[in-house]
Amino acid sequence: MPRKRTTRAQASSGSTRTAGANGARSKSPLPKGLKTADLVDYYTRMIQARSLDERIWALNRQGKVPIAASSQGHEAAQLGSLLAAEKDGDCFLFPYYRDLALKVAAGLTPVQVMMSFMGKAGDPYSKGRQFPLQGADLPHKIIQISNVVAAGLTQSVGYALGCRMAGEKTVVLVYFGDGATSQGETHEAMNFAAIHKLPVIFICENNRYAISTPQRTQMVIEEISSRAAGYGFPGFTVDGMDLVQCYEATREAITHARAQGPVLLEMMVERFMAHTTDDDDRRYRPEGEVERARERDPVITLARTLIEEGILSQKQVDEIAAEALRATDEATDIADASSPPDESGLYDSVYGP
Amino acid sequence: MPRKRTTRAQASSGSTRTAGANGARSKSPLPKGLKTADLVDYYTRMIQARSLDERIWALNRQGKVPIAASSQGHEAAQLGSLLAAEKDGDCFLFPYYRDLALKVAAGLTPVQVMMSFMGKAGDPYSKGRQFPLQGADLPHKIIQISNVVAAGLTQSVGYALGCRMAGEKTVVLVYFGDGATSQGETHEAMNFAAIHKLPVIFICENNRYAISTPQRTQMVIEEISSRAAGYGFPGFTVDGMDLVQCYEATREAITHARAQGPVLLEMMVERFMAHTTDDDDRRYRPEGEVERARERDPVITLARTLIEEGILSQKQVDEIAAEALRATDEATDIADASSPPDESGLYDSVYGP
Amino acid sequence: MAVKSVIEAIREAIREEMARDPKVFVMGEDVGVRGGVFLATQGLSEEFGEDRVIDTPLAEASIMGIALGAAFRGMRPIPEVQFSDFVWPSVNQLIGEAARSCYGTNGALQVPMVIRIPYGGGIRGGLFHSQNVETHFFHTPGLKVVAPSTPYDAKGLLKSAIRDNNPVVFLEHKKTYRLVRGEVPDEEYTLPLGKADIKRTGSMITVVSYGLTLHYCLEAAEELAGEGIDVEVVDLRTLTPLDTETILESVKKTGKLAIVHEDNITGGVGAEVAALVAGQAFEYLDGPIARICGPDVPTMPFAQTLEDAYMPTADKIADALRKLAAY
Amino acid sequence: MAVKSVIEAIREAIREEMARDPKVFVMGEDVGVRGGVFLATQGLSEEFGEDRVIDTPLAEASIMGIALGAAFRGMRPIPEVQFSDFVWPSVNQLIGEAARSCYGTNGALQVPMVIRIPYGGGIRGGLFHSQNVETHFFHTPGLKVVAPSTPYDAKGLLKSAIRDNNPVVFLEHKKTYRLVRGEVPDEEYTLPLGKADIKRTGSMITVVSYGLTLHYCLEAAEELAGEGIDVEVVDLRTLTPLDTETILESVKKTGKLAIVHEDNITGGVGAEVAALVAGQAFEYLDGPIARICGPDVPTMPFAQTLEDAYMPTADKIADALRKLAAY
Ligand SMILES: Cc1ncc(C[n+]2csc(CCOP(=O)(O)OP(=O)(O)O)c2C)c(N)n1
Ligand SMILES: Cc1ncc(C[n+]2csc(CCOP(=O)(O)OP(=O)(O)O)c2C)c(N)n1
Ligand SMILES: [Mg+2]
Ligand SMILES: [Mg+2]
Repeated sequence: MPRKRTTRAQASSGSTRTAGANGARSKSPLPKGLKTADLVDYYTRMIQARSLDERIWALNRQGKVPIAASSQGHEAAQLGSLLAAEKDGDCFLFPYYRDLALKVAAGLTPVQVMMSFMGKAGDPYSKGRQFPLQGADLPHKIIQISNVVAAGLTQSVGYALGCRMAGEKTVVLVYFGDGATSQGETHEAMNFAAIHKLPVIFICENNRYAISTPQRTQMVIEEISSRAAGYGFPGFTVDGMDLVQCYEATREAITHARAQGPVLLEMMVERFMAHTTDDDDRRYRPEGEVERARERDPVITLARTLIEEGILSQKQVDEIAAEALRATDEATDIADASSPPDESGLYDSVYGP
Repeated sequence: MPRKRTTRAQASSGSTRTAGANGARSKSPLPKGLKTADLVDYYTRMIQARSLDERIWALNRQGKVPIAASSQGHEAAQLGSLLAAEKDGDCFLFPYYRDLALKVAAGLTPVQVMMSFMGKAGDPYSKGRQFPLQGADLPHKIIQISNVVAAGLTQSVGYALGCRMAGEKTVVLVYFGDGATSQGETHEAMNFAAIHKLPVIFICENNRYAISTPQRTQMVIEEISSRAAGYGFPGFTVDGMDLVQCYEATREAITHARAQGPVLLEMMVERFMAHTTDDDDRRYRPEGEVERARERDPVITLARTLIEEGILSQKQVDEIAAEALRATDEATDIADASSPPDESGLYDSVYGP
Repeated sequence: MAVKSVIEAIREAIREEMARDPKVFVMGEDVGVRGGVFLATQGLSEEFGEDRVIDTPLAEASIMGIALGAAFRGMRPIPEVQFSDFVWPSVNQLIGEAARSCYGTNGALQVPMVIRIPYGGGIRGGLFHSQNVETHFFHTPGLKVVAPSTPYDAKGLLKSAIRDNNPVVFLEHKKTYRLVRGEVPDEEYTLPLGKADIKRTGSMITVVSYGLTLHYCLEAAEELAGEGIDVEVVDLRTLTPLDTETILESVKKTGKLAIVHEDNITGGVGAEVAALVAGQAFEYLDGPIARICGPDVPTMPFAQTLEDAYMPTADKIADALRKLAAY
Repeated sequence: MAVKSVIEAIREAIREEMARDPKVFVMGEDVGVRGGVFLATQGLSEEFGEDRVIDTPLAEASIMGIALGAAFRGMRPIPEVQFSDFVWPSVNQLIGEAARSCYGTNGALQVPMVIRIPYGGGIRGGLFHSQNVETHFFHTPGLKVVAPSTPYDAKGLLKSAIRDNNPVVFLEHKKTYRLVRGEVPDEEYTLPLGKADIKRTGSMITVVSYGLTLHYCLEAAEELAGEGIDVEVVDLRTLTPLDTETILESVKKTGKLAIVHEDNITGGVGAEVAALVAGQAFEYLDGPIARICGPDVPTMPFAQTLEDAYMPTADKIADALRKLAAY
C-alpha cells in the first residue's frame, strides 16, 4: 500500500460513489484469493445474519429482546473484512456494538445469537451479564468488553502489542463508527499504533450518523480516512456496501499491517434502521434517505451478483434465504424456551482465579 | 491564511531552519504594525523574565523555591505571540506551566512573581495554593487552572464559545507543548473548535521533548502543524526562536481566527534547562545538544537585532539588563521577607458564593 | 398543581431557566433535534435555537472541558452526559479541573455549571448502561451533588442547581424518569441544595436513602407500619452538601439507623452516613447500623434474573428493618 | 537483611518479577532511559531492553487501554501513572473497562496488570501533584487496591500484585519513597494481598490507617504509651480486598476505634471502616468512632502553611486519641 494521503480514487476498486451504485458488479474475474464458493458461503452467512437481525427487532417489539442495535446496511463492510481475515487465518477482532453480522458470521449458531439477545444462560459472550453479543467470544477470536464508544481501540492496539511480544504475527482488526472518531482515545490509539508500527487495521464503518448527529456536526472534514496522515500511516475510503471491495481493501491492509504497521479503512455504509430499538430516527433523518439507501442493500446486491455472474440460480438464492429463515425460527423457539442464568451466579468472576 | 496543508515553506517568514539560524535578522523594514519601540519594550520584558527565571532556579537550589519550570529558550515564542495579542487588544490567554516569560511579560511585577514562586500570600495566581503562577491572573486575561498536560485546551475552546455567546470578538490563544499533542483532549478540543469555527489559536511550543521523551517516540510525523488538516483548519510551523516571526504568524492567525476559525501554530523552540528543577536532563539529552541550541538564544538574538538595526547601543542594552537584574534582586528580598498565606485560609473558596 | 413525571419536571426546569437567563445553555450528544435520548431536552432546540442547544461530537472529555471554559466566561452551561456509564472520559475535567477551579484560583473563578447525568439500573441496562457513579463525585470536594427522587424535588433542585455558582452534578435515576409521577406546582418555585427531606416521619427506625431506592424504602415502611414498626424515611436529595443535621436529629429520635442505596455497598454514600452517626450520635444508637445496598459486583447484569438479584427491593429492605426493629 | 528505602524496594520487586517472567513489562511516561520521574524503573531499560520498558507518549487513557489489551493477550503489564493526579484521563479504561473485563466476559478474560500510582501529599505538590485517589478505586468492584507503608510491605505486596490475575491499583505514597527506610530480606518473599498487618499491638484503642499516615499513627501511639494509653495500630496494607476480620477482631479487643488517612474525610476509606464496625461490632464499641483525616478541601495547597494545616500529624492524631481514651 502506498504511504500517501488517501483519496477516494485510491480506494481499491475505484470511487465509492460509483461502485455498487448500480448494485451489481460488472462481470470480471474474481479478485486475488477469492473463489466463487466464498461468495456463496458469505452470501449464506449474510442472509442468515440479516434474517436474525430482522427477527431480533421484531422480538424487541414483542418484549422478548430488551435492546438491539441492527447491522442492516453494514453487512458488506463487516463480512467483506471478515472474509479477508478468515482467509488470512491469523487475525483477531475487536468489533463494536453494531457488528451483529460480523459476530454471527464469525461462527455463532443462530441459537447462541438468540440466547444472547434474550439474556439467557446460553449467551456465549457473557452468559447474560452484558448487552447481547458483548463480552468475549474467544473461540472465534473476538473481544468486545463494552459498548462505551471507542473504548475498544486502545485495547486492540494493546492486544496487538501483546501478540508481538509473544512472537506472533497476528493482525488485529478493530471496528468503530464515525462517531467514535471524535473520542480522544481514538487519537491516542492511532498515534501509539503508528509509533510502534503495530499490525492494527482501524476499520471505520462510516454511516454518517452518531445516533442523530450527522457527520457535518461531528467534524469539518469529508473523509475520515484523511486523518491517518496525521499519524503517518495510510488511510483509504472504500464502498462499504460492496462485499468484494471491502474484502480486497482489507486483504491488502492485512498484508501492509503485518509488514509496515497500521492502516485506516473507512468503509462508507448506510444505517438502515434506527440507532437501536430504543431510537426513533424519524425525528432526525430526512424523508426518503433510508429508502434511497436501501436501493444499495448489500444483501440484494450480493444476491444479484451471484445470479448475474452465473454462480447461483434465483432458485438457489431463494433456497438459501428460506433455510436461513427456518434456522432463525428454530433458534427463536429454542432460545425462548431456554432458561436465564441462575441468580446464584451474580457473584461469580468479579475477580479471576 | 490559505486553507491548505501546512509546510515549513508556508511559515510566515520563510523556513524555520534558516530564519534565526544565524541569530540576527537581516536589515529589513519592520513587519506590519510593529514599531522599533515595541522591540525595545519586548526586549526589556524578555530580559526581565530571563533574569527572574535564572534567579528562581538558583533559589530552588537554595531551598527557597520548591519547584520551577523554566521558559529559557521559549521566550521568543511566548513574547512574540503576546506582542501580537497585546496589539490586537482583545485576546485571552490559556498558557501552560512553561510559560513563565509569557506570564511575567503579560504584566506581573517581579515581586508578584517571586511571591508566587516562594508560595507567599502575595502570589497573584492562587494566593499560594498552587504551583507558581498557576490559577488565574484575570487582570491580565490569563487562566491556567492546572498543570495537567492538555487540560487547558478544551477549556480555552469553551471560553471562546462563551465569548461568542456574549457577543464578543475575543480571540483565545492556548499554549501547550509537543507532549500535549498526544493527549486525546487535544484532538477533541481542535475538532470542536473547527466545527464551530471558534476564534482559537492553538500554539504548540515544540521543544521536541516531553520531559525525557523525544518527539520521535511521541509521534511518527515530522510536523505537528500538519495535524490541523485532519480538522479542516490551517496549521503552520514557525521559528519559535525568532520573536518577530512569532509575532507575525500570530498576528495573521488572530485575523484569520476571528474571521474563519481556528489556527494551529507550531513554534519550534529549544528547552535550555532541565524539564523542571526536579529533573536531571543529563540522563537523556545528547551531549552538546543544549549548547548548540543556546547559540540561538532568543535573548541574545533580539539584543543583536536591536544593535545591528541601530535601535539601541550596546550600552543601552547593558543598562536594560542591569535594571532587570536590580529589579530581580529587589523582588527576591521583598518576597523572601513577606509572609506566607495564613493557615486559616485553608477552608476558603472551596465553593463560590 | 398538575401531576408530572420526573422527566417532564426536568425538562420544565431547564426550559424555565433558559427562558429566564440567556446565559443558560445546554450541550451534549443528541440533545438537539433528537431532544436527548431520554427527551429531557425535547423542543428546546426549536425554542431556543441551535446556539443554546448544542449537539456535540461524541467526546465527553471535551463536552465537560468546553462547558467548564464557557463557565469561566460567565455562561451557565448544562452539559448532559448521555448515560452515567460514559462520564469516565470526562472526569479529568470534572473531578480534576472543575472541582478545583474556584479553590485553585483562590475564588477568582466560579464554575456555574450543572452536569446532568442519567444514572442507575433496574432498566436492563447491563454493565454499561446502569452504573451508579454518585460516590465518585460525593467524594470530591468542590463539587455539589444532587440526586432527587420525585418530580417535585427534581424540578425545584434543578432550578437551584442552575442558579448555583458551583459545579453541580445532577443525578437523574433513569428508572424514575417515567415511572415516578407526582404533583408539581404550576407556579415558579425552587428548593434549596443541602436540605434533606423527611418523606415519612416515624419514631422507631431512621432509614436514609435517595433516588430510586427511596421509593422502595417508603413501600417497606408502609408494609412495616402494618406490623407496628414505625419507620422514618429521610430522603437526602442532596448528597453534597450533606444535610448532617437532619440525619443526626432523626437518629437521635429513633435510635436506629438503616441506609439504603443501589450503589455498591463498600465505600458508598451509606458508609459516610454510618460513619457520621457512629461518630457524632454514638450515644443515641440502640443498635447496629444496617446497610441495604447493592452488592460489590461491577454494576447489575443484563439478564432479568441477575438484575433482580442485584437490586435492593422493598422486601429486602423490609426484612432488614424487621431485624433491626427486633434488635 | 539490608536496610532499604521504599523506592528501592519497589524497583527490586519490579526487577525480580521481570527477570522471573518474560510476560511482565513496564510502560509509562519517561520510564525508560529517565528511569521514571521517581527512578522506580531506573536501570530496567538497560537490563531488559526498550521492548519491555516502553516509553509512551503523554496520554494516560492509551497507557491504560493498551496495557489492558496486552493483558487480554496474557501479558503482565505494569503501567505507571506518573502522578496520581494524572490518572483521571485513564479511568475510563481502569474503572470503566478493566474492572469489568473479567465479570463482563463471565470469567473468559483475566486482567493480570498492576497500575503503579505514586500518590499523596506533604511534598509541596499543591493541588495537582498531591492527590489521594484511593477511594475511587476502593469503591470499584473488580479492582484490587494496595497501599503499603514500609519497604518490606511494598516489595512483598508488589510481587504478589504482579503475579495476581486481576487489575491491581498499587498506590505508592511519594513522601515514603525516600523518607521511609526499613529492613528487606535478601531472599525472595511475597506477602499476600488482603491481609492487614498489626504494626503495633495494644489493648485500649484500635487505630486503622495505611500509607504515610500509618507512620504518624505509630509516632502518636509511642507518645501516648508514655501516658498509659495503650494503642493498637492496624496497617490495612491492602484496601481491596479489605481485611475485615483483622479490623473487627482488634476492635472487639479494644472497644474503641479511630481511623486515620490523608485523603478527604467525607466518603473516604475511613467511612467504610467505621460503617463496617458500626454494623458488625456495634456491641463491642465503648465510644464514638473517631476519624482523623484530610479536611474536605480539594487536596493540600502548595504553601507550607496551608499544606501543614491540611496534613494529619502525630500531634493531631495523639490529641484525638487522648479524647477517645478519656471517653
Ligand atoms: C463514550 C460513549 N458516549 C456515548 C455513548 C452513547 N452512544 C451509543 S452509540 C452512540 C453513537 C455512536 O455512533 P457511531 O460511532 O457513528 O456508531 P454507529 O452507531 O453509527 O454505528 C452514542 C452516542 C456511548 N455508548 N459511549
Ligand atoms: C496529564 C499529565 N500527565 C503527565 C504529566 C507529567 N508531566 C508534566 S510536564 C510533562 C511533559 C510535557 O511535555 P510537553 O507537553 O512537550 O511540554 P514541555 O515541558 O516540553 O514544554 C509531563 C509528562 C502531567 N503534568 N499531566
Ligand atoms: Mg455512525
Ligand atoms: Mg516539549
